[in-house]
Parts: sequence; structure tokens; C-alpha cells
Amino acid sequence: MIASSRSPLVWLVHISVILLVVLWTLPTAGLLISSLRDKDQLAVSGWWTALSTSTQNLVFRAPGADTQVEKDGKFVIAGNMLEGQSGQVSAFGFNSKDPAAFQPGQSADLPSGEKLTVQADGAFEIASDKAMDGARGQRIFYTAAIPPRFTFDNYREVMRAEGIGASFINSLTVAIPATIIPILVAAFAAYALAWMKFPGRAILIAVVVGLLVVPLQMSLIPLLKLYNGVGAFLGVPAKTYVGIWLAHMGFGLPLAIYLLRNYMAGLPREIMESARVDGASDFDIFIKIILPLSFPALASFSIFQFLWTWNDLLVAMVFLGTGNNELVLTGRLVNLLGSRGGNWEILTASAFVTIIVPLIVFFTLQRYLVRGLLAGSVKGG
Amino acid sequence: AELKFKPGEDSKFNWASFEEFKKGHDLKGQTLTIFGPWRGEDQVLVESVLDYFRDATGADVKYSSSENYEQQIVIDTQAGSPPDVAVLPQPGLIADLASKGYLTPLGEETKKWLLDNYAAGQSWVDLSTYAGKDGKKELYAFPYKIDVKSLVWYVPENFEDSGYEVPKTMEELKALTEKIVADGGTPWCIGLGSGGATGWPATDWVEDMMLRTQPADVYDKWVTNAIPFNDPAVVGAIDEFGWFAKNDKNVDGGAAAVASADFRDSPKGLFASPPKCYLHHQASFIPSFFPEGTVVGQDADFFYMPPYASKPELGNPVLGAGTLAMITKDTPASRAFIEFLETPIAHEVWMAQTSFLTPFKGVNKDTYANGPMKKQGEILLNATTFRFDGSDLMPGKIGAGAFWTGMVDYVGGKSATDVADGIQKAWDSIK
Amino acid sequence: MQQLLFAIITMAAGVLACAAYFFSTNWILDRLFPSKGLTGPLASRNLRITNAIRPWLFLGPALFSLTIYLIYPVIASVWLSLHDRAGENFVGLNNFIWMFNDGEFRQSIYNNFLWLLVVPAAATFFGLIIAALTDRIWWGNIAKTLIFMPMAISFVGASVIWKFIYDYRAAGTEQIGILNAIVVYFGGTPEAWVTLPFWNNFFLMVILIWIQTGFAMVILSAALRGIPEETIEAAVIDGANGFQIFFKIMIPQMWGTIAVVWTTITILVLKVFDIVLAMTNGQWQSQVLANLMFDWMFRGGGDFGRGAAIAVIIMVLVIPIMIWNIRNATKEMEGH
Amino acid sequence: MAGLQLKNIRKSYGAVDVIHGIDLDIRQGEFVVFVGPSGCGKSTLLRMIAGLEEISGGEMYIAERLVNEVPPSQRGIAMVFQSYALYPHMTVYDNMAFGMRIAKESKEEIDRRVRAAADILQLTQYLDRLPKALSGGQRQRVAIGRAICRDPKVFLFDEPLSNLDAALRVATRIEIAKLNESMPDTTMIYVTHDQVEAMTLADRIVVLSAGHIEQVGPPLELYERPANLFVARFIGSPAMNIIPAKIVGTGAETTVELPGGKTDVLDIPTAATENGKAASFGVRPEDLRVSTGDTFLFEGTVAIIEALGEVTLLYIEGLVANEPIIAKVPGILDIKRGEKVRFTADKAKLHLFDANGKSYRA
Amino acid sequence: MAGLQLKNIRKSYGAVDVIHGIDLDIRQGEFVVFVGPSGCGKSTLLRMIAGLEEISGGEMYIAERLVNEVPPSQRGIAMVFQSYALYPHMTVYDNMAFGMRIAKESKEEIDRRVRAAADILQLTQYLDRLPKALSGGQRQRVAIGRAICRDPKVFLFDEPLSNLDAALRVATRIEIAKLNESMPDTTMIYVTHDQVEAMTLADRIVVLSAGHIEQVGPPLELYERPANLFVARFIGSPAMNIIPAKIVGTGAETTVELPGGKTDVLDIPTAATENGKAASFGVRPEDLRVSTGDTFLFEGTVAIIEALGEVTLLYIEGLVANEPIIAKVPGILDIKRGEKVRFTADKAKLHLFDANGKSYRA
Ligand SMILES: Nc1ncnc2c1ncn2[C@@H]1O[C@H](COP(=O)(O)OP(=O)(O)OP(=O)(O)O)[C@@H](O)[C@H]1O
Ligand SMILES: Nc1ncnc2c1ncn2[C@@H]1O[C@H](COP(=O)(O)OP(=O)(O)OP(=O)(O)O)[C@@H](O)[C@H]1O
Ligand SMILES: [Mg+2]
Ligand SMILES: [Mg+2]
Repeated sequence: MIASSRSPLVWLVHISVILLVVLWTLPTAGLLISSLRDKDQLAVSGWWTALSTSTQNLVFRAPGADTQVEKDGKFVIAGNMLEGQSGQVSAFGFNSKDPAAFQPGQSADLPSGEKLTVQADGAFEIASDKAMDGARGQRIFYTAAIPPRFTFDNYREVMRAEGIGASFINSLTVAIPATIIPILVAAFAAYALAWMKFPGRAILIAVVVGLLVVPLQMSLIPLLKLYNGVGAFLGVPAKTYVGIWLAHMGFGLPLAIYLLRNYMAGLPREIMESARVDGASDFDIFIKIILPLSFPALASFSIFQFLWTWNDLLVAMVFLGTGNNELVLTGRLVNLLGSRGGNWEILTASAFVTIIVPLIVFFTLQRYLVRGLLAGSVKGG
Repeated sequence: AELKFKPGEDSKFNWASFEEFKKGHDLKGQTLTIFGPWRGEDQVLVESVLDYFRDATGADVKYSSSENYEQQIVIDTQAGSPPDVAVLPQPGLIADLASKGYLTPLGEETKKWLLDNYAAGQSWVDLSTYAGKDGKKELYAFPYKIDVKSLVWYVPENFEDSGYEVPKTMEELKALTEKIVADGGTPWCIGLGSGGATGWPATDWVEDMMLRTQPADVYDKWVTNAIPFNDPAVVGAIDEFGWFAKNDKNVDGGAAAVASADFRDSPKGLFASPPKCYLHHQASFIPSFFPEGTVVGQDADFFYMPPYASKPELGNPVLGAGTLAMITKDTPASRAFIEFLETPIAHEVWMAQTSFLTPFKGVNKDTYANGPMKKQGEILLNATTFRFDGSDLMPGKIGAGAFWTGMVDYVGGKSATDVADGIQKAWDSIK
Repeated sequence: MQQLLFAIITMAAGVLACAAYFFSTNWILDRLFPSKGLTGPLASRNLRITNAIRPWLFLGPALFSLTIYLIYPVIASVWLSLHDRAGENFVGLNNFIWMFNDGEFRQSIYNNFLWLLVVPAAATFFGLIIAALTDRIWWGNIAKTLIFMPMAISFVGASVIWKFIYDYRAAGTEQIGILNAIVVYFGGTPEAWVTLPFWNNFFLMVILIWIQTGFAMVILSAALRGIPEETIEAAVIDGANGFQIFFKIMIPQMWGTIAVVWTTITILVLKVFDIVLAMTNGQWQSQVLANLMFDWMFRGGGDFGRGAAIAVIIMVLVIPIMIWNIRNATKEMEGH
Repeated sequence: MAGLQLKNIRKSYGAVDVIHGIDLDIRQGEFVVFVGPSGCGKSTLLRMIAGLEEISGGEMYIAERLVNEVPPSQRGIAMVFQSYALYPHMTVYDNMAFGMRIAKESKEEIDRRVRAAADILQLTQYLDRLPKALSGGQRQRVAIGRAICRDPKVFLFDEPLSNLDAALRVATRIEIAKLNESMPDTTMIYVTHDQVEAMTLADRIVVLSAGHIEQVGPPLELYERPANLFVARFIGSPAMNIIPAKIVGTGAETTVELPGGKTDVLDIPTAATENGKAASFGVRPEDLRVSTGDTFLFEGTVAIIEALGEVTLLYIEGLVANEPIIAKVPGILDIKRGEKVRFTADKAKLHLFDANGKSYRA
Repeated sequence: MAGLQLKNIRKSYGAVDVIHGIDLDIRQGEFVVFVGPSGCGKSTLLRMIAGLEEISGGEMYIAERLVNEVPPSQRGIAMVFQSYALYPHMTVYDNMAFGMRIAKESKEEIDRRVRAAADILQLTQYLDRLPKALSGGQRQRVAIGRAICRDPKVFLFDEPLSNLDAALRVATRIEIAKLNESMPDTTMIYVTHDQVEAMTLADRIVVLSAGHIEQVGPPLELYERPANLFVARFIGSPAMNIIPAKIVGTGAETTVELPGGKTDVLDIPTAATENGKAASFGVRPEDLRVSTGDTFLFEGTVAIIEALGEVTLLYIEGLVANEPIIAKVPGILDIKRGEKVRFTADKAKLHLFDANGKSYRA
């Protein structure tokens, strides 16, 4: 619109947005980086350190005596502590009380008589005049500068989970109709509440607002009872896809109606009038005028409804069941976690696996949040 | 599915029991739904056991679990669509379900079986007996898969490096704690953090201390509130825990870190270089949270949380926890499943893998996958007193609420008396 | 493959059935009471009938499912709140009397008010700012997607993230929580943030704000784009600068939507319990009503009476917002 | 007979009364133009006829049927909105086709009619555009096109040409006239501010003022015999000059005294009772002629001269304070500013109104 | 000098070229009116001057300063939008006061100016209303009020009077003229479709067509000496009659042959090379007089008679197929439909255009 925009204000805008974006993504970035890290590292160093070469105190257990080789009359156990990774050893030791007692290149006399030599590149050698024994290998403490190290293991583990594909489809089967149906139903209701005249309209609007607050947990037991009753009466299973769609619809409707009504009420009256004069019935007006013009509102609500149904676990567990054939993606991923929780590496990776579909939905629907949808329709204001 | 161990192949398993069970049960075409707390690795393991049930009976077994299994089971039973068999780790919750009439009594035969076959059988039967809807006490649950909680974990080589010895008595343990402090080290890693359940590791401490300072019947009265929570006996036990945890020098990070440190992270301090601590009190499951590649028995080991030498009359009490199976829908299949749990093979298959302890005397101890597990199994079998985790026995609002919160407040600075008073008040409010 | 096919068929069937309802009822109504082409009293009568019925056809499915999924549970809750823990024996107002004498409940109410004060305002504010700032920059959509991301992260994920932010390690050791790392970097002493009574409320609120800003942003973006361009042009001509346009032209025109967003988030705050549950479970004096309700409902078998009583209180708290919304709706309907 | 009857129609917005009881009979096929000052209620009245605005009081009949409660879609009307009210998400083509699609016309018929309308309105090249990519005038034409595409019983036009340029305006006006001729049974109601439109199109003109009717009649009647001062001033541009006067002689002819003392005789009969009363003497600018002789109506000083090409407007001061008298004389005259000029006019074209504004010409 | 220079200004929307390179010099204080057919780019050009539309090519200077990149707020302009663009959430008062509040005028000053503008525009009683409770004309007046309340260097008006009734239109037009007079340093650019407005207000008129300038000049010059056929047809209403002709005699005077064989002599000099070429012969309807004598320009049959009161329009057929020639004669004549009438006109008022539409009058 406005022709020239090369003012300092524009820079201010860019900078503020960058700042906000950084603030908002920082936690997520932490999650992403964490999901690419080794699970043991997660608990001992901040994720931001993962990006740079860091000095770490590590412990390495040398192979046991059974790997010793005899060389020039000496028994030697040798290898590399860094196990193929790059890094730079700056100190080492063999006693937990003094883990950095020696410099690389030095050799240390172990209490048991062997000589331990560690090079800066991580190569070590335990040499002894006599054959070594004991199954337990020697612990070597070392301090090393370790460059950033990332792994896709966490993702591999998540993606390899059994039945993940089926769960993915289950999730979609739940989420897509559970997004479209409530939107359709809510849009009709919102139109009625915004543009049709009938007694009790204001009360209904208030009821819708009031119902926004009903805690989901309150409804589960009465509803499941009802489902079981209906299921038994009709001789069908109580937990079906239809059941969960309807449940998601019920829970999502108040917000959907509330948001959509608000939006529809703001559309220019003249357009509706014009359609009415053109002979359109309420139904035609709704389908041909209101729906297309409400696209921004429909799109934004679909984003949220999809997201909720996609990320929902509770409703799915209660109304769809937990069997292998019904388990949704979130359920499947949660089952990957141990009984006591805490597998953060799985948590972080699965958080990113599940985030992708909602983000795609967001990205596609964001296009419908268009500007100037109503431009050119009426003059006045 | 492929059975984990081919029947008849490895002679350490009791294949005969399997074959016998197989003969007695044919459930083809029937479905058994089991709802349990095991997820992740545990779920793989339990499935491997269930495979044998499938194989033996031909039933279609559906196991499922949930992060919110507590909530889920309440909803499902209340709404009238329970699984056939539920497995829960909380006797308190089971008592509640029993009292609302959602559970089926297992009957005298099972009770007798438990008495005969489980070590310290009576305490298991007591643990599994609840009042039903009609107020009648009956056996409603079948304990299966036990954790030993009275364990202290350490790194043997760190002990060697510093010349420490494994303590045999509580007095020695305290002395060791002081010695480590004197040597400039930090003796303990304690973490109570557990998201929504923050505080529970401290309850294990207190329970262990209860068993080591008071006779078992006081413990029993305590968990049923026959003696108030703020009884001096309880306050004393809390302060015993406080001796370890409320001293900045004794714990890694100082007392302030105890409450917020995650219990899953805190054992990692044992393996740091240099070590952040030397001792860690936690149940038998904790090795899954050790750094990857840690070999129990080599890199880490445990010893029995010792009793006071000054109180020999209390013997070697063992605190434990475990899961209990119960019938939530009375079907032939669910009955059969309980019977299946009575076969040695149902225990041995899991024992031979990992993280499974059983008080079942009829199993071959050699099927334990490794030394440490066997050692834990022995602690369990040698226990003069076995008591189930008290907080799990208390009503949910206390054992999984006020008690946790109280412990957090306690390490946060409140006095033991204040905390105990508060918990008792909460208990009064739900009576 | 078969599952996919089944899924597609079920989805299509579900959606089509819903659409079919609307088309067919509407068609039947027009068939039953035709008025097109008719004249005279019959036409007017039919017209009146269809006009009276049609809104209810449109509202029908919505009212039906609202009744079943929400109103019925509300009634059930009220009923339960007057009964004992098993929901069997009538106890009158005992649950409420207990509640008001309960310290934890009072704590929760207090905390809830803090939440209500801060979170809706902050989330709406940031949402608005971000929507406005990103509206006309070329990488706005990318920025929005990034800011939206927290909404899309499942709850478990979010709690892990914030655990790693608030994590506390003893002073002198390496901090793995970024907040403490920053504090230490600037020479402060680390704090166990979530355990600081009173202040921890705010640390938990930050999480919800972080998540809900995306919601506010999306809805407000849509509203922002609905503002007639011409009014902005007129303001530009009138010499208004960016700020003046934003505050005096855009915000007043979006006022309705801002109110909606604010209301929605307020109500969400009343319901929120996952964050508290996952981060502190109400310890360190951070309890809120919804979590308290959850606690009583499901912990250890549950006490439905008390759980429901707390739920009833939560629902009562929303009444002022309802009244305010009725007023708005009637005011704006005068124009229609 | 598919005419339109308005019986004591009223409208109020809350406390504000906008229409104060209007009675009007419109015959089927008639072309009626509503004129009146901005804000007098023309759009409101039109919208009530369309059924878009609730009728606060009175009865309205279309084709003998009481329509107070009938929805717009069933009144058989087409309307061009003052504010266009285009469907922003539809192309020009779809905007015009919408009504016919609703009425389930055949595809070919729709296409034919849309193209015909687009042709008339010079919109053919914009058929694929969305309203937002159109100029103001183009939008207005789409709005007209939308109405003429359909086949209603009653056409309602609310200032349909206000954004068009003169040429197009004339062309469109002629098209509307043709449309009217080609559909002798279709009633048309048209709101405009343009005198020429009103005069050329209307069978009858309805002059509205502040929510009530001032006069209804054929264009020339309104022009020649305004019923009152309001209509006199309103019809004709520039407006009729009104000079306060006093009746000094009555009878078959009336003598009035103008400010300044000059008396004039008008061929309007008045009753003797009127003698001595204050009155308003009116003469249209275009009826004034510069008089070179001695007989003249009045004289004054030329304050402003506006040469418009074909005619010249003279603004005369000196007679009524602060309100110059305007004379519209053909061609370009060699009169200069400040000159004193005398004017005369045809007697039959003089008007006289009583103190209440009512015309003395019955 | 705070004038306005447009140098080869261009505008395209994507592939659609809307403005094709416009050069225009507007002096400070000048009143320039843009006219042109609907959709020719008037609003676009105005919006470019305001800075609301990016300039696709060329340079624009306001007060000697290159403003291509200068934001609207710094160009010192006020604008009345064709679509009003009122702030829907502000009352009429606030709408008008907004710009001054932004400029931090004192409260009293704002109040004074708003009330003055409201007074002029007869909006005083609506000051507390929101735009949605106003009629179309009232909204337009608010839009005008908003602009005149402020004190800009340049005023831009986009069809500001299109929704007003005749009387108000005249009054407002006069107010704008007064405004212009009272602010001799303020430049005004005005888009209108109303010839009278253009003629009376403009110092110079710019005739646009399809994105380029056809002619720029003072009103009378455009009326009397249109540079080409387009301007000739566009200025004046009804439009100039154009009759295809053939040049049959050249020199100081030119002889043309009309369809039907009648020849006329025009006092326009043409070069001998033009002899035999096709040309267009033009005469304005208002310049035609009914001739009773033998000397006449042409004759034809009266097809339609439109009596508008002060003048009568005669539509004459028989000369150009399908395009009647219009004559505007004063008063009401006793000519009937179907009569053959002869017309004559002043020689100086005849026009002749070459085959490309360029006028032969230099
Ligand atoms: N966004 C757009 N995309 C393409 N063409 C456009 C767009 N906006 C306007 N136009 C075209 O540009 C041309 C000029 O438009 P403009 O609004 O300047 O006309 P105008 O001279 O003001 O006409 P009017 O008198 O009808 O208001 C028109 O033909 C219009 O269709
Ligand atoms: N919603 C409303 N509330 C109060 N008054 C209103 C409302 N809508 C219109 N009016 C008033 O009603 C009167 C008639 O409006 P209407 O639109 O019919 O005028 P109009 O004759 O069409 O004028 P114009 O020629 O300017 O379009 C106006 O004075 C207007 O201010
Ligand atoms: Mg109007
Ligand atoms: Mg325009």
C-alpha cells in the first residue's frame, strides 16, 4: 500500500521482530538441539554448549585384560579413547580424586604397576611387564576439547517404533474429520447467531461463552458412560472413530462458534443484503457469500482445532481406546517413554516428529489469512 | 509373535509349568485386554511375557498403557468400560477401586497360593487384601513384579580410589558420609524432582528410615493413620532423612538443589569426573537412568541400605514396591491370566531379561539375567521384614499428594513437625 | 494400505454425512413449506414457519453436541458436587464448606487471580504486537511460523523445554538451565526458579504466555487483515505515524477480536492445569484451581464430590466474562 | 396490477425518526424517481421497499400483496446499492451471474444476459476482474449490471450513476430508459441527485424532505408548478431565486413589493385576505433575462460572473442580503463585474408562495 | 514555489498498465481538475500524488522535492477518498478532528475548525454519530470535512460531491471555491465527473483518457478549442455532435461536405494538402439554433424531444446512422416528433478534426 517505506521505523520493526522471534524460538531451539544430542549429554551440559567445542571431563573404561597383546615382552592394552571422534585431550588421570593429574604424552604409574600413557589425540596405552588380569578394564579420566557432536539416533529410534505408520494414519483419521466437521457445524451455528433473527439469540451466545470454560476432565466420565450405553444399545463398540469425532467436535465447538460468530458479525451488511435481494436464501448466502468471506476465520480456527486433535492424547485414549489398531501418534510416542518418564531424548525427538504436520497445516492455511478480502465490496465506512 | 525363549530349549526355565498351563487352557477366539503401567522398554518386556500366554491359550491379548494410567483407569472403570485385567502399582488406588466395587475378588485359592509360594507370603496377602463395596475384606490383587527400594548405589572404583568401604550399619553409613565430607567430597546425590510427582523419592527415604527406627507394626499403623502422621516416631524418621538431605555439605548442589533436581538426573553425579557424589539411595529400577553403557556390577553397584546396629531387634527390613494385577472384568480369560501369573514361567521369562524381581519361591533364581539382579532377588528373599512403599499404601491425596508436597517443603526449610502436622491435617480432611 | 483406504473412506463418510445433514434438512424445509412462487396467506404462513425453523436447523447439530458434550456434564458436575467422593450419598454443601476452609484452595484462588491478571493480557499483547509487526514485512510468515511453533509442540515437549530452561544446578557447577546460565554469566547466583513461592507462579505463566501468544497472533492477524485498507490510508494522509495508526486506527477496529482473544485466553487460564501439573504439581505454593480439581478427581481413585465442587467454582468464575460478552453481543447486534 | 402501495410508512432508528409516514401509490410499469436533500431518507425508503430495513409502521403492498413481513428474496426486486455492495470474492462476471444462478437459470441464458449487460455498461473487458481491481465507476457499473441482468418486477436504483463520467452517465441513463421501455410491466424506482436524470427518466418524481413527501408529480409539473417553496428551491439548478416580498395588491393578478420598494405584478390570483401578508416571490435563474428596456422585475449589481460555455451565470447582489440572486443567461455576455443590471422574466414563470411556503398557484 | 511536477509518471498493476507516462506541471495555489472517463486512471494518479500508490516509473516533485519515496504523511496533503474511507469506530467529530489531533493542535483550535467545517457541510447535528448511522451523502460530507479541517499544502479531492444533492452540491462547490480563494498558496487537485464543477472550479482542467493526458488548459479553452476529438466529445454535456465529413475546399476557410451532400464553410484555415481528406465536423448541441431561414448547416428529423424545463433537447436523426445529433435549445418549443428541422450555428463555434482526431484549429 504505502509507497515508500524506507524509514528508520522499518528497521525498528525488523529488529523488534527478530528479537521477538529469537525470544520465542530460543526454547524450541533448545529442544531441537537437545533432540540431536546424545542422551547422556542432556543432563550434564546446557544445550547451547553443544554448538561449540567444549572442554569436558570424561571417563573412559579401557578394555579388559583379555584384549592385551604381548609386544616386545611387554603386555600392552592400547586403543583410542575418543573412539573415532575428533577431539583434543588436555589432561588425564586414573584416580577419581585427581582426574587431571597428567598432561598428554606423560605416562602415569598405575597403583597396580602398569604404565598408562595418553596422547593428545586420545590414543592410550597401558603397558605392563607382566600379564595383566581382571575382567574390569582400567578407568581413564581425561579432559578433552570435544567439537559439537550430533546424532540422529533419537529420531531413528522414534521413527523405528513399531506401528508408528499406522498410528500416523490413525491420528489423521481422527484429526481431519474432527477438524472439518466442527468447523462446518460451528460455521452454520455462527451464521445463525450472527445474522439470523430468532428469539433467544443473545442467551445462546452467552451460553456458548460460558461453555468455553467447562473442564474437559469433567465430561469424560459421564460421556464415556453415555457412549457405553449407546454402544450397548446399538450393539456396536463404544469406542469408534465417529465417537471421537463427535467428542472433539463437542469440545471444540464453543470456541469455534465464538470465534466464527465474532468474525461473521463483522462482515459488511450490504453484501448480505445484496445477496438477499438477488434472491438468495439464508442457505445460499451462507454457502456462497459467508463461507468464502470467512476464510481467514475458518483457516485460523482449523489450525487450532487440528492442532488440538492432533496433539490430544486424553480424549483419544478415552474415546478411541489404546489398542494397537486405534492408538494415535501421541499415544504411540508416549509409550516409547519408559514407565518412569524421563527419556528426554525420546521426548524431544518425538516432539519434533509430531510438530511437523501441524506446522504444515499452519503454513498452508496461513495463506488464507489474506488482506483486503472485502476490498472493493462497499463504499462507505 | 516369536517367543523370546523357545519352550524346552533352555533348561533353566521351568518349561513344565508352561506346558501344563497350556494344556489346561484354551481361550481361542477370546480377547483379553490388559491395562498396565509399563511403557517403553517395560512394554516390550511385558509383551514378551504375554506372548507365552497367547501361545498357551490362543487368546488375543491386547496390552495397553498410558501416561495417565491413574486417570484412565478411574475413567474407564467409572464409566463402565474397564479392561479385563488392570495392573497398577498403587495399593491405595486399588483399595479405592475395590471399595467402589469395580474389582473381582480372586478367591481363596489364589490367596492360598500366595501364602504358600511367595516369600513373606502373609505380607503379600495383606497387601492385596482390601475391603470391597460391601465392606468385606477379600483378596483383590496379585502382586507381580517387585522393586526393592532399600538400595544404595555407588561406584566401586570411586570407593577404591578413596579407600572407602561399603558400610554394614547405619552408623557406618553416617560415618562414611561424614568422612567423605571431611575428605572434601560430597557424599550424596539426592533428587526429588519428578514433574508432577516431585517429592516421591524423599518418601522412600522416610519409609526406609521408619523401618529402621520403628517396628513394622508402627509402620503399618502409620500408613493407615492409626498413629497420626505427626507422631514423634514419624517426625523422627523424617529427621533421620533430614540428617542426610538437609545438610548442604552432604548433598550435591546443597540442600536447595534437592527438591528441584530431577530424580532421573541425580544418579548421573556418581559417574561424573570428578565424582559429584559417592552415594545414591534409590530403587532397583534406577540403572535405566545411568549413563548409557554403564554396567551394573562393574561401573556401578549397590548395597543394602543398612539397619542401625543399635536396633538389632528390627532385623533387616526391606522396603519395596511393585505392581499388582487385578481383575476388572470377570471373564474366563482374565481368570486364566491370574492363573498364568502363578506359573514360574510367567516370572522367569521376565527375570531372564531385565528389571524384574519376584518373591516367588518356585522360580529358578538362576534365570535372573545377571548377578546384581540375583543379588537384589536375594535381598528380597532374605528380608526379615518386607514392607510395601508406604506412600503407595496411603490414600492418593496423601501418599501421592500431601506427603510429596510435605517432603518438598521439608527440604525447602520447614521443620519436620510442621510438615507432619500439615500432612496429618490433610489426612483429616479426607476422612 | 488397507488401513489408509479405510481411513480415507471413514473420513469422507464422516464429513459428507455432516454436510448432507445441512443440505438435506434445508432442502426438506423448503419442500415442506414452499414459499417461492406462492402468493397469498399460505406463502406468508410458510415463510414465517421457515424463518422460525431455519435458525434452529443451522444451530441444531451445534446445540445437540453442546448439550451432550458440555451442558450435560455441567449438570452432572453440579449434581456430583453435592455428593460424596463416590458420587453416591448426598452431602449438601459440605464439599463447598470444606473447600473454603482448605488452605490449598485459597492458595489456588489467589494464584488463579494472578494468572488471570497476567496471562491473558500478556499473551494478547504479544500476539497483537507480533501480528502487527509481522504484517507487512516480507519474512513475516516465516516469523509467524516460528512464533506459532510452541502451539504446535505437544505438551510433553513443552514441559521438557522449560525444564531445561529453569533447571537449577548448585552454584559453582555447570548450569544446564539457560536461565541460570545467564544469571551466572552475569555474576549472579543461580536460583531454583520453580521453587520460589509466589515468583514461581510467574515462571509458570511465562510458559503459557509463550504457548498462547501463537493463538493470539493467528487470530489477530486475521483480524488485522480484515481492517479496510482505506482507513489506514486515510490515517496516513492525516499524518499519523506508525504508532498512531496502530493505536488509534487499527486497535479500535480490532477491538471486538481483541476482546474475543482475551476472553478465550482468560477461560483457558481458568482451565489450565497441564503446565502446573508437569512443572510443579502445585508444590511450592503454585497450585491452581484446575490442577487442584484434577488432583481431587483422579489422584488415588478420586473424590468426585470435591473435584466437581472445584469445577463448579471454576465455572462460576466465568460468569462475569459471560455477562460482559452478552453485553457486547447485544450492543453490536443493534447494528444488524 | 403489480404496482406498489405505501400506506403511512414509518421508520425510526431507536429514538431517531427517519421516515414520518409516507403514502405513495406507484403504478405497475411506472418509473418513479425519488429526489431530496442528502439524508432525507431516500435510501431508507428504498431499502424498506426492498425489505432490507424493517418497517417501523404502516403497510406496504407490492402487487397487491402485503409485504411488510416478506423477505427481500421473495419480493421480486432487483436493487443497485448506493454503496455498490459487490461480492468481493467474485469476479465481475460472477457478481452479475449470481442472482440468476440462484434462480437456476440455464448456463447459456446467464451467459447471454451477463454479456449483454456488460456490453451496455462497457464492462466486457473487466469480466474476469475482482471488484477490488476496478475503479469507482466500474464498480458502480457492475452494481447496475447485476440488477439489470435479472428480471424482477421492481427495480430499485440508489444513485446508480453518481460515480460515472458524463458521457457514460448519459449513455447509461439512456440504457436505463430503454430498459424501462422494453419492460413496460416493470416498475422502477430510482434515487438520484441529478436533476437531468430525474427529469429525463421519471414518469413521476417524488420530492422528499426530512422523511416526508413534499410533492409528487410528473417532472415538468414539478418544475413549472412547484407546490411549495421547498420543491421550488429543490428542483432546478441553480435553484429558484426566492425574494422576500409583501403582497400589496390582490385579485386576479397579485401585486407584490420587493425589498427596495419596487413592485411587480404577477398573473396569480389571490384572495383579498392575503393583502399585506409577507410572501416569497420566486423566479428561476434561467427564466431571468437581461432587460435593456424600462420594464423590469428588479435590478442589482453583478457580483460574480461564471462563464460555463453555453451559458453564463450572473450572481446579483443588492436585493437579498447575503444571498445573491442568480441569473442564467445564454452564451457569453459582455457584462462586467460590478455593473448594475436589470432583469425581466415571463409573467407565467413567476412564482409566489405564502408565509408557510405553499404556492399560490393552486 | 510549492507546485507539483509530474515527469513521465507511470503506473502498472502487474501486467496491466494503467498510467502511461504523464507529464504535468501544477503551479502552487492552482486549482486543477482531472476529468476523464470512468477507469481512465484519475483516482490512481491522485493516489500516486498522495503517496498511497507506488510510482512504477517517472519522477514526482512536490515543492521542488522529489517525493517518489516520501511517505504520504510527509507530503503535506489532505485527501478526500472516492470511497470516503471514514474511520468506522470514530464519531463524525473525531473523524474530522483526527488529523489535527495527530498534528497536536490545541483543543480549542480543533473544536473551532471542526465546528466550522461541520457548519459549512451541514453536519452539525450529526457530529456525535458513527459513520454507519449516516446516509451516503452525509458520509461523503464527513470525508470532505476531514480534509478541509486540516491545513495542507495540497488538497486532493476524488469525486467529493458525487453523492450530494444538487443544492448541497452547489453550496459545497462554492465552499470549496471559497476555500481555494482563502488559501491562495494551497494547491488543489480535484477529480470530478461533473462538468459544471470542473468548469466553475478549475484554473486548469486536465483531460485524461486511458492513462494519458489528452489536453490541459483553462476550462473555456477546453470548451472552445478542444485539441482533439476526444476532448471535444468529453467536455460539454450533451457531448459535441460529430458528423463525418469530407474536406472539399481548403484555404483561409474550409469547405466540408456532410453526409447527404450538403456543404458548409468553416472559418478554419486548412492547407491545400488536406483537400479530399476525411474529417470530422463538430458542433455543440447548445450552439445549434433552429433555423427558419434558408441558410442552415444541416437538417434532420426530430426523433425524441426531451423538455427539461429551462431547455429542450432535440434528438435529430437522418444525418449519421444510429447516432442522433442533439440540439439543446432554450425554453420549450412547439416542435413535434417527426418534424424536419433545419439548424444553423455561429461559424466561430464550429469545429473540424482531421482523421486522427486532431483539431484543425491550431
Ligand atoms: N488492483 C488493480 N489491478 C488491476 N487494475 C486495476 C487495479 N486497480 C485499478 N485498476 C484499473 O486501473 C484503471 C484506473 O483506475 P482508477 O481507479 O484510477 O480509475 P478512475 O479514473 O478513478 O475511474 P472512476 O472515475 O471510475 O473512479 C481502471 O481501469 C481499473 O480497472
Ligand atoms: N442506523 C442509523 N441510526 C440513526 N440514524 C440513521 C441510521 N441510518 C441512517 N440514519 C439517518 O437517516 C437519515 C436518512 O438516511 P438515508 O440514508 O435514507 O438518506 P438518503 O436520503 O439516502 O441520503 P443520501 O442522499 O445522502 O444518500 C439520515 O439523516 C441518516 O443520518
Ligand atoms: Mg442514500
Ligand atoms: Mg476513481
